Amino acid sequence: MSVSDLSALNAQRATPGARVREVHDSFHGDLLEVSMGPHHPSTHGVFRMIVTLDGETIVKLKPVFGYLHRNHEKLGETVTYLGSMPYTDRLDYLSSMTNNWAYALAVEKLAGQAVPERAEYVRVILAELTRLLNHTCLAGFLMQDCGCSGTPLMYAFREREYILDLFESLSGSRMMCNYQRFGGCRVDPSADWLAGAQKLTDRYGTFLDEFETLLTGNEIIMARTQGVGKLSPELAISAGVTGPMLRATGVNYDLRKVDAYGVYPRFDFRVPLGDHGDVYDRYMIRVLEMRESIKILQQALAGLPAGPIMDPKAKLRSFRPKAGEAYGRIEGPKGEIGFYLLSDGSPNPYRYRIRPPSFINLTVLEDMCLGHTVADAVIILGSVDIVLGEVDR
Amino acid sequence: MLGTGLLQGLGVTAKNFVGSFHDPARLTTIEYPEVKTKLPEAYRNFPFLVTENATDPMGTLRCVACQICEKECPPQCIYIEKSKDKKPDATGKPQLFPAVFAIDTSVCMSCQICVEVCPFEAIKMDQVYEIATTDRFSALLLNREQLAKSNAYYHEIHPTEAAEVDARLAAERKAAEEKAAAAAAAKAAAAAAKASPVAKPPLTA
Amino acid sequence: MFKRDSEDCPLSQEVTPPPPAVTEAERDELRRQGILLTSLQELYTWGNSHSVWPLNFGLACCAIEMIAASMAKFDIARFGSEVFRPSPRQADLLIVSGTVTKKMAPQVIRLWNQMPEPKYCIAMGACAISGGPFKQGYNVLKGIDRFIPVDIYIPGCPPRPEALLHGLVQLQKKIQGFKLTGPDAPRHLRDDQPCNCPVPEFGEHDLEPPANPEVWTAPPAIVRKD
Amino acid sequence: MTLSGPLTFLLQLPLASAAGAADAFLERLPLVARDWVTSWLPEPWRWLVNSLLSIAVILSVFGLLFAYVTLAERKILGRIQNRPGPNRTPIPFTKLRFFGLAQPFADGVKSLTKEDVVPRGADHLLHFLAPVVLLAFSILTFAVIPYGRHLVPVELNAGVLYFFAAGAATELAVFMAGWASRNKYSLLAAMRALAQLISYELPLLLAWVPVVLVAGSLSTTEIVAAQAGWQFNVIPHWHVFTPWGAAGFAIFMIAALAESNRSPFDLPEAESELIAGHLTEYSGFKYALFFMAEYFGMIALSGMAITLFLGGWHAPSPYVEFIPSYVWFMGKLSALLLGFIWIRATFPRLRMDQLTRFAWKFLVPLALINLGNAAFWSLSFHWSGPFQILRWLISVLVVVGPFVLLGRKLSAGVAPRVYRYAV
Amino acid sequence: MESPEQIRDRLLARFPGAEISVVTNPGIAAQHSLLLGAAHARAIAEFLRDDPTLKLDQCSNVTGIDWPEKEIVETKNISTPDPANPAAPPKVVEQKTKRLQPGFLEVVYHLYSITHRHGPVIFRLRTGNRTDQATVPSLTPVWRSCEFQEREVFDLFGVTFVGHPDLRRILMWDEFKDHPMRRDYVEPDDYEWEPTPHGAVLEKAKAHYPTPPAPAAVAPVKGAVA
Repeated sequence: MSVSDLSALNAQRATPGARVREVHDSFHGDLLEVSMGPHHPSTHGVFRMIVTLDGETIVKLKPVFGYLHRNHEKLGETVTYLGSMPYTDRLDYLSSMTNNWAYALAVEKLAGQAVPERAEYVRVILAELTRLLNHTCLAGFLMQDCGCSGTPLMYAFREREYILDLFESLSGSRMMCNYQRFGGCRVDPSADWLAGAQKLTDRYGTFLDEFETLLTGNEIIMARTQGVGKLSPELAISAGVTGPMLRATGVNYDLRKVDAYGVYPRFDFRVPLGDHGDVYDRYMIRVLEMRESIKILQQALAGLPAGPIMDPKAKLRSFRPKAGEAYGRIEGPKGEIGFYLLSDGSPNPYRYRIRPPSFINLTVLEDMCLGHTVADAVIILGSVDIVLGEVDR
Repeated sequence: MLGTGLLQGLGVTAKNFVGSFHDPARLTTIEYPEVKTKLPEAYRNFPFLVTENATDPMGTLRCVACQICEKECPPQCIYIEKSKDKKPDATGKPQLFPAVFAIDTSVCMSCQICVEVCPFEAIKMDQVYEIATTDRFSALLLNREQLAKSNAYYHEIHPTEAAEVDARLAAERKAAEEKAAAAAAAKAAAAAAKASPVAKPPLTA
Repeated sequence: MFKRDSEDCPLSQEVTPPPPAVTEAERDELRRQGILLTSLQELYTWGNSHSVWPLNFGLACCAIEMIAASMAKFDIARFGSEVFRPSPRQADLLIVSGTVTKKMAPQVIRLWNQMPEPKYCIAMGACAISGGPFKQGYNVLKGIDRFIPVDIYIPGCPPRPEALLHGLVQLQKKIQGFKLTGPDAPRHLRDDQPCNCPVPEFGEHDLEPPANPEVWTAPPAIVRKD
Repeated sequence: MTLSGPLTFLLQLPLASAAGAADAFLERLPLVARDWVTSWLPEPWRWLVNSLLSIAVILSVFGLLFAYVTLAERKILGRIQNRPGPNRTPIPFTKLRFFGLAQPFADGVKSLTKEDVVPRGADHLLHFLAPVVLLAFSILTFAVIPYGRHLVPVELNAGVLYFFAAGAATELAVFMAGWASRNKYSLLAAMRALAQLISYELPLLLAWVPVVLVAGSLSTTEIVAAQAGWQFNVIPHWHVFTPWGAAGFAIFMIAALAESNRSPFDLPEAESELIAGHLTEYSGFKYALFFMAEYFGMIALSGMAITLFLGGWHAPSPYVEFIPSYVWFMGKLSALLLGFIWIRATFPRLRMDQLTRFAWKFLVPLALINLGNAAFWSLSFHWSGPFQILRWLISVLVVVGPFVLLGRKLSAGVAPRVYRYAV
Repeated sequence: MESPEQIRDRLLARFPGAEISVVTNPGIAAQHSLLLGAAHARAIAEFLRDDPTLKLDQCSNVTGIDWPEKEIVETKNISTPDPANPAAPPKVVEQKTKRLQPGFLEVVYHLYSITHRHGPVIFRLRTGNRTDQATVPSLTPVWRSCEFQEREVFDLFGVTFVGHPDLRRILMWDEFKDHPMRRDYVEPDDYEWEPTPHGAVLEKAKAHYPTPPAPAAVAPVKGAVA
């Protein structure tokens, strides 16, 4: 590929995004095509980008997917509704609780299943813990991409272990919780567990303070991330970007407020918004969201009502919803995670579709990376917060 | 001023470095092979079959080979063959038992759905995780003999849950006994009634 | 049919003769040399077993637990293995941590071929062993051992980080049992064992070929009735 | 050859320690040991054996230091990250763990026995030469550093110049490695390395010119000698305790971080961007050589920083002078290496353009101003009384003023942000 | 928000002659959808996006659904009055008609409005059949978020999106020929050692091992792959 192809390349680009400076002189040589991934230390798994470079500046970036395409949707058609629940754990394997919830919500919509109040509260507690976990780990991974020698990631994983201990003692598994059921949750959290959650919630702010001292004010991180990978709100909306990435561009759209699912309307929390839509904003929005999550957790733990955890009418075996379709979505840590289910009245769904937030957020990856360097592409990808299990499904 | 953020960062790492020598919250490592994490009661890894009695594991399996778990298992890693004959279970009722019960742990996803759907409390989750092996085929396919573990072991790993299960089973057993006793009494009464010429003949032959 | 990836270590296509059996005389000779050889052997296995550098390579869910194993709570560094090398050229251990899809399999095999001997492979988690819960998927490889030799299998979905550490200890034990000569020698010290695995090609419906018969042998079939 | 030589030496030992600090027994111990060994040999061979012995000692001491710096790095990094680091590797043939002190040797044995892979398309000769050249030049720099009062391997008039000339040659080796590997990542890394090393060569050189200006010599021993003595028996006369010296030391250390490819300037081997950079295609012992050379470079630059700014082997206080000078040198060296490790554990990496901008727009102007500052300092050496205070004030101002102004310019547009909330 | 019927009526007024109908959802969720004809789909999509009261600026989800052709057996009771005896009750004949419902592929779009915070509005596009007319107009120029999702539907279902800027396979490799999410997709037979077979896998197992080998006499099968 030669330099003169650049203008053609820019012309081809269908959507408005960053355009690359066109140079037509003999000083700039040929373009270099580098395949980053599927084995690359900072593609967060097996993602692959084919990057065309002018020097170190990216003039073209094509993501290649499918290296972790595990056929979730096909398998979802061959197992029962209940059988798909453990598979949802393995979608976004950092936040299995919210995947569970999104799937349970879609099935409950499909079958008209009611959920007891206590279960709704427990779901909120677990979803917010998951949000803490996911955002903390993301900040660690992002800093790893920035070139920290593991220290922020270690601190993030130290805290992750505390949250995982909670998940494990409640659901029995560290990552693959398989905890929520249609019409409630599987086990009732004990008083000890709730005390543990309370202790963690009280302590988490202190950890965040220390974490932010290490990272947020760091001049190198600010220099690396501010003004890098800018995303305009118009493009973000058109490209279906959701979650913290959308809010970093300044669009006020949080499904917890918009859809008001579960018992979220009962809690008092704010939605942080960014103004620049760059990597730093995406990182900071997540940090600020964690602080709001702590507030939600405090309120949910204080207001947890007594009562059953499962709807007594809920069926576990031989669950056959009426024919019809339903789309249910929640605000996962990475964005809008939705499930589209089409039932033909049999025990297995006729069509089981996952709306993966990080896959759709990647639509704008090229637009964000153009004109930046390889080093920036790595942190832009990091700031999108992808988990390949969900991107490729 | 330029550099203050960097110095603060150095302060945080220094605090952790010094803290690792005196503060257990800053040295969180578990020296694994010597020290082991205390597993929570709920922890699950692979399923096992509960037997009433450790001395005769095959004779006292709770499993009646109803094959519900086999059907519900999402990755289809359970294989059961029913026995031809019946054996008396704990209540003395003749039941089928699994002639073959195999779980392929190289496929199992530890989802616990088999435990949830089992109506007989016969399959439970084990907590053994040190099972790395050099042999994929025979070592990872668990058969009936390898899967059977005693109820005492179940009590050891999941004490609260096992106590609940035992209480429930005892209640069911009691109810069944009472029902049986009632049925026997009714039968006796019916027999007595049959004996008396005045009474109507019983409806059931 | 096979695409040769690298000629660093050419794959002997012709049938290689089995290693010559050690004669009694040679055995005696070995015994006489014993002390030097065994101490050399012990030094070699000591160095190799306590400096296992894994490849910084994660595939799926298990990769997170692999990362967790290298983090503060479990700290794989205690075993000298926290040096996760990003380049396969400097790595000793390939931890196949997660589902290997058919699209990914050629790259994994390529990575394996790019690693210098002596190298080891751990199949971590159900998916890497057999395809696990995704076994019936159309894009999922039924176990990485169809293409590359695996030293240790760690079942679990995902295995706890301790289970990975346990697997690593097992691997260290295996390395410590290596002999430098004779039929018990590890793969890279023998001529009859391929050190490069052919990379399959993408076919119209499946990988071609779907398994490497030099590496993978199915056990006797278990035939079920019903 | 008779036995008399060694014996007389041994008899002289207690007498030697009776003299001043310069002749203390421990201070002279390395010399004594060397002379004891060479006294067994005929006269004409002595100079050769003498130099061979110095080489052997330097290589073994610094080889061992390299091994334990890697272990210390892993352990300190671990401690900073709330974990103990390598601690289980036993001593060979035993089961004694001994805090994992054998770990670097296990890595060494492993690296030695590892297969050496040369990619098919690589330039075989250059691929082989690169680590050798790098290591050779790194070792050459050890020749002129004064390790102790009597321990200078080679006395050169222009020792400092020699040091930096030899050090600059390592850039070539890094480029050779990147070019010869025939790998796109390696090539990108080689380009980065060249740009980075050349950019930082300038502030590195400009940072030590004031020292030469003030000390009036290019010889390392004389620079160390110029830093002898204490103000009021408390503050040593080290260059770092002057305003220009402190600034020069800071610039020197930052440039040294970049020259030795350490975080936050480890762009050529940026793991998260370029796999392993120019090392991507190196395996086995060649990789170990690279690794070794980089640590040697780091140690040598720290040694030079000690010589130039931290008073060389001088003790910090007259009351602890009884501790031999080479111990002080090693102590200072360890402290600087600890700093390298600490910085690595904390900071993320800069981007290429920021890295060069930092060198050209921040460090180079600061170093140039600092040169003027040093000139002023040496011209005003006779100021006394209140003028002494004025001298300090001016000098500090000349350091701090440009730092603040240039720093503000450098970090323009980069600041913490305030976020709004939607309720 | 307007109901699908209201939207349909407005659309019909705006685009006379367009094929628009409401597909009712019999389920409890009652998320009804609009079925659009291919001819006006692009214009309608733009209208939905730009209409000030709807302002459906986010296309959240694009789903493919495969409806293979199926045989529908309709039972009709035809009462024929007896011509001979008109007074008698008419003779009821049960007539079964077999009808082959043609198969088609369907693409479902879920739209939301971020500006007005409402949704979802669901609409469907259908292809003519499942083979040569498997095309629908691409809506990527309207909503950027359709770009990868439409590629995914193309890859897995084989729906060709006319007007898509970069229609390539996205999840499977380029050489792959099948469309695995279609309901009649047959996986390549890469049966291996299956100790716990069920259903289709059991059939495969039987096909691979028609006669159960005697456990003792069985030799390791080299790479039991088709």
